[in-house]
Amino acid sequence: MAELTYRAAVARGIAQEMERDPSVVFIGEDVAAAGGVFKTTEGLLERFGPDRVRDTPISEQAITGALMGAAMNGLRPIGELMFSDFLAVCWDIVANQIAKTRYMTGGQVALPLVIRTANGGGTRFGGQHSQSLESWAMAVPGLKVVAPSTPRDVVGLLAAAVRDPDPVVFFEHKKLFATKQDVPDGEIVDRLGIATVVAPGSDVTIAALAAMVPVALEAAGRLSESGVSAEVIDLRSLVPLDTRTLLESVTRTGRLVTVEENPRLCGWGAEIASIVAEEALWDLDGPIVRVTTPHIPLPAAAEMEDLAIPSADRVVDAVLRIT
Amino acid sequence: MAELTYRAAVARGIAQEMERDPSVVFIGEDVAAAGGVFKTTEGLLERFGPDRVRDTPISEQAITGALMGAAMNGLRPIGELMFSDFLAVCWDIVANQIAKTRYMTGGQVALPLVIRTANGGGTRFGGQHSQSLESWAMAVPGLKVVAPSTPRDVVGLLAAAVRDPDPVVFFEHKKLFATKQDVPDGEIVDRLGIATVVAPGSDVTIAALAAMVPVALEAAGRLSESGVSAEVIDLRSLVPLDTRTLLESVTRTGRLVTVEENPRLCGWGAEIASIVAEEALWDLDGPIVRVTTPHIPLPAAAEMEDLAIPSADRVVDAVLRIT
Amino acid sequence: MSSPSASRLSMYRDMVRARYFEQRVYDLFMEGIVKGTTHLGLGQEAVAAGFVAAMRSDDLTFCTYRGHNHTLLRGAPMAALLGEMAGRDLGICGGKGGSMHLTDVTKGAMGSYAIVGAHLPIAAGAAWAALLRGTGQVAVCFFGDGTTNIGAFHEALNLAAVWKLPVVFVCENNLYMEYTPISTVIPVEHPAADRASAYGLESLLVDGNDVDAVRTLATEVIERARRGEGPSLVEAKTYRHKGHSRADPGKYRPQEEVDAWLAYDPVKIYRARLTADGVGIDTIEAIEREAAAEVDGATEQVRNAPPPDPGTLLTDVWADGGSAWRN
Amino acid sequence: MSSPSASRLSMYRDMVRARYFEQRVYDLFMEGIVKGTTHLGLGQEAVAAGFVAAMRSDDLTFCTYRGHNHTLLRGAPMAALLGEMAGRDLGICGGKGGSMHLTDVTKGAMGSYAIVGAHLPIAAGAAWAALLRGTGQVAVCFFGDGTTNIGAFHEALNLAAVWKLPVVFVCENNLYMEYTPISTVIPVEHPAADRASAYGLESLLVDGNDVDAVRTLATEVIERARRGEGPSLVEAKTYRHKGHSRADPGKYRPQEEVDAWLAYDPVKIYRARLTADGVGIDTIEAIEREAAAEVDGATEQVRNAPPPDPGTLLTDVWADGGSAWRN
Ligand SMILES: Cc1ncc(C[n+]2csc(CCOP(=O)(O)OP(=O)(O)O)c2C)c(N)n1
Ligand SMILES: Cc1ncc(C[n+]2csc(CCOP(=O)(O)OP(=O)(O)O)c2C)c(N)n1
Ligand SMILES: [Mg+2]
Ligand SMILES: [Mg+2]
Repeated sequence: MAELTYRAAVARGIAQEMERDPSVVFIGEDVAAAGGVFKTTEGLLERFGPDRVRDTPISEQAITGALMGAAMNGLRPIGELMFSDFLAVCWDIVANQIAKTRYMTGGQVALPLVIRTANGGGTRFGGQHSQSLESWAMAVPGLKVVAPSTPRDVVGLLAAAVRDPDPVVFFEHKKLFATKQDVPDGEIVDRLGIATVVAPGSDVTIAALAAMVPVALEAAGRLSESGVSAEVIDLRSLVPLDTRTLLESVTRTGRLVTVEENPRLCGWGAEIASIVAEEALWDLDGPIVRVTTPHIPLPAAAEMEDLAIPSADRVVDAVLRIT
Repeated sequence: MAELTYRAAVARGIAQEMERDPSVVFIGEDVAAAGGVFKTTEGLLERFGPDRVRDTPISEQAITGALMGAAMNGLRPIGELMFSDFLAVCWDIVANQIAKTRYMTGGQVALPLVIRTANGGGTRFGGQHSQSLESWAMAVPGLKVVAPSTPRDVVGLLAAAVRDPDPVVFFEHKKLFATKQDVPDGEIVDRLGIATVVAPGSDVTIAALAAMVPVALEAAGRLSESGVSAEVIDLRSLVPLDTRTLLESVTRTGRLVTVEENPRLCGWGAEIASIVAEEALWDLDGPIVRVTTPHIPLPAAAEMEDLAIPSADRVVDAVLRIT
Repeated sequence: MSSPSASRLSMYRDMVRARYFEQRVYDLFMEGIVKGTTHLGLGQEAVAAGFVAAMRSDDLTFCTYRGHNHTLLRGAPMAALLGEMAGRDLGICGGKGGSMHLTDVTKGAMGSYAIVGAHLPIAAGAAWAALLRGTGQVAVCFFGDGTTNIGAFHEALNLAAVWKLPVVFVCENNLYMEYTPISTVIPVEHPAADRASAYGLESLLVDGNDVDAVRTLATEVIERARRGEGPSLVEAKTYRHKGHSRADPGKYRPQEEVDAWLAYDPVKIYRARLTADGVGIDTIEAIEREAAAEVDGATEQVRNAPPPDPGTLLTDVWADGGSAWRN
Repeated sequence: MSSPSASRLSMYRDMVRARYFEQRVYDLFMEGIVKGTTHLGLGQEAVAAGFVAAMRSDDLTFCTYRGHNHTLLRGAPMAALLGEMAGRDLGICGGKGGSMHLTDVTKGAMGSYAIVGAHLPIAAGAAWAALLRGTGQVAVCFFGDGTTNIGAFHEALNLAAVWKLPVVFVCENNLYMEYTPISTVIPVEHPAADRASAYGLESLLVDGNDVDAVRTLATEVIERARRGEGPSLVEAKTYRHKGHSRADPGKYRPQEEVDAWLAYDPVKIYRARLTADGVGIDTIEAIEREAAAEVDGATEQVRNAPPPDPGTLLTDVWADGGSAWRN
């Protein structure tokens, strides 16, 4: 057991899998010699050599295309997109090629690959380097979508993603890189599609993801002071989605609040709300409330960005409105 | 008044606006000399000349980038993406540049441009030429999203899109190109953000878009034979979204079924369901049901594609389940 | 190269099989049996035939929606290809792909891609895996002249060149995008060959209607790639006999141009050359008869085949065989 | 070109203003006043200064996140630029853009773009509008060496060339992407110049640290574009004195390389050249004092400026001033 940052957990997770399986390779911009712009992949080049850990040109279509081709021909590649916003420059390869190929070939082609990417706001980088894009990936059939909130989960879910026989988009949250946690030694491997109840409660279910999990937990803490018992669920992966844990919780608490960092329209919170409104409507004791970033690009100025991204205050308000 | 196909309505709409405003120009692949692969833009080159109607290379990033730059410098350009699936190859320009620039520049830059694109399935083209991607655009703050269901609306909404001072993604449905309607002569201009009640009813609200509107209407017809009075709403635009018409209807009928052609997760139906579950929960007399394509890439074989895309049968079943 | 050989006859057989097959595809499209769309390579057969002849069976091909020929000649069963286009249960992708997505992984036909340019980086990736795994495979990636203007082309060529990947990029320059002449949308004469130097590569042009010439160059660049000397970019000049897709009559092309190219038909000229080189007409006609019979047989199989089982709608999104996104 | 002139002094003034400004930006970043990130063009000032000197005031510039210099030298107010980086209310974009998105449309500074390559097609589009509207404007688009490997570069160059657009693409080759030497990810020596021929363009290389040379070439290519003779692609070789961004110490660069380039500082060499050409030290020092005072003044303004009004969070998504997506 040793304290590990979320940042260092990335390299540990990759190393764990590269050590185990020689077909795991890793590429991206500035990831090898420089150890990544977020220093998440330091030491990997030294440990695994330039054949398996490699710097690429600034060519995200080539990077993701290479992942796909390599996965078709016997490797289990991991690629890094420096910022999740850059999914947009290779969205065809990700959404039209990687996601659809198994189905379109009638199951002939397997694509065991992982696209890791730094996601989310709070770093004052402005609208093109701060987006929370998990819901883009969730909307595309054929992609699995993972977004850990703790260092331990980074290792366990990354291992699960690498071992998964299907393509996984793995969102690492920039705001969490510096967070720390005691993480067990030795191999850690999770299963995808298992949400965690990170705080039990009985009055309301709060569903959150990645950097919104600590926000939800803070809100739950404050709510308990006001006598409201909030259950906080860390979804951990959006595809597969653990609707069982979610529905069990909501039918018990009768209330649901989702906390999404992404802009309002068509986020994962809407999907969850629609599932509950179809499958558990009669169990609801109050409206379903979605706390999201407003439907705006993310501003750069500190005060504005903080105002835009859901805060514990806004979560508390939302819960109090329906309890 | 003359009968007009949805296909011909496109050229009429473009011509109406080019005639009126010399700053309106039009570019795309095979759109000029050949009149478009769907023959939606025939005659425009002859009428407006090669400066204003122009064929491009196969370079969707250059096409959409050119629209943006031209809009920044005094034109009101219209561009065609041959299939909406190709939004993916220029998604950065559309979602990261065009959508965010007004906000990120503090309102300095106006982008009055229209991206027209052939959307949707039912043509046995397979998974990379059949997607319904309105919800991709809806999820991006800064884009307006329009999807007409009739020839008349093609003209009126296209005119509104061209005159709109903000960027609009205009989805033309391939399955509707051959449909016909009597359309008034002379100028037609609509406003964006106004849904239409295309069939009044009192027991359930069915919200639909584009090619799903005739499907919903067919379902409503059949339901009326079983004594169920369904109100069908053609949303016409997703951004701006006419929540007033929608909420008024749902509070009156007490039931909502959405009919989406896109795959299940994070579609516009989820957004609408979440709005209703937050703002009109106590008016509901039944669960909200979303009828969608399953969360799969679209298959090519005729029987499979027909099975995948929502049918009137499936809409009828959904309504009967909650009435 | 001028004396008849088994492999030259085999290339003739390949071209004839491709020719007859696609003529039938066209007829069946007009009849409504083949559905959706088709993009025929009629007139371009020599490129696929020449390259396939130069490949090892474990080499990999990547092609476009206009990839019937390439997939067939790599060895995919004709009935399964036709069945895919017709959306039948015996389709090579179970009816899920359609005419633009023919794939037969068992034959190294690693897919037909319908978004222009996308498969170039994918082919580079497969070559990268071959290099790392030391398999000695070469990836061959076919695409059109119009494809040289899209971003993915540029990124793939650069990556392949800088990583010295065993991949051969083959531009089939048939002078047109869909309906637009390539010369109107590109500022160089040779869309691929004039761009090779941007990636530190040699400019390589070949007569794409001369199957011997194609095979010679193909052998050279494939073996170069196999030896670890990196990628090549080949431009093969050719012409499609039909329109871009479906029932497109191709009216945007000058009649003299069409006539000239129809006269310079790769199948016809190779037949004449083989005959001149001493191959007996019987041998040639036997090949043709066999090909015709194969096409007839495949057609019958497809006509009698059922549509896909409705249950397969929800299979094969994931490796577990299903499509569940929730528990 | 060797005799001192008003415009040469003006270029020196521009370089000094840019230099002092960015040094202050760095200090304020370390102090936590400038937030998020910064990408300094320290050492690259001669490219912006030389090009701006050759432009008409209604010409348009497009630049990257490393675009402080270009935006400043087009005429954007220093305090508004610094205020934007600090996220203050007086920021040129009201705090919404941040350091990577400096824009001043009133000065023809049409934006700083943070996604590599995106602004090349956008610049082409602005040039297309200039051509159609007959305004005589030229668009000048600045970007880095690493950008020559991304798809948008290729598409923009091709479109601009085939449409003969009045746009000049300027590659500032500073030898590195972020931390990776460009030479390790590209198979040609000159990332831009060696690719010009792929678009039918002339190969143009210039010493990007020699502002006179830059201006001479800039004048030539801009006027060529203005005459309707189409686009150019210029490669200006230069070097950044600091790391890629923020507090990056740039340790991935060999010390001798850094030292050599620091010695070949564009500001220093131009100062020496002007002096040698007879410009009095008083004149030069006056320029430097003025620039320092301007920077100090802007700093004071920004230190005293409030954050943006919270109400502006929801403004300017749409032309109506607001952000409503529903009625
Ligand atoms: C990104 C993208 N843009 C446009 C299309 C539509 N499209 C399909 S084929 C084609 C022409 C391709 O021309 P070329 O590369 O010369 O290949 P050819 O069809 O001649 O074999 C176009 C524009 C597409 N499939 N993908
Ligand atoms: C599409 C995309 N990929 C990656 C990045 C991250 N990134 C920002 S700057 C940069 C290096 C750019 O290098 P170059 O073009 O040489 O410009 P320089 O920074 O040297 O001025 C990278 C990789 C990005 N912003 N956009
Ligand atoms: Mg072609
Ligand atoms: Mg650089």
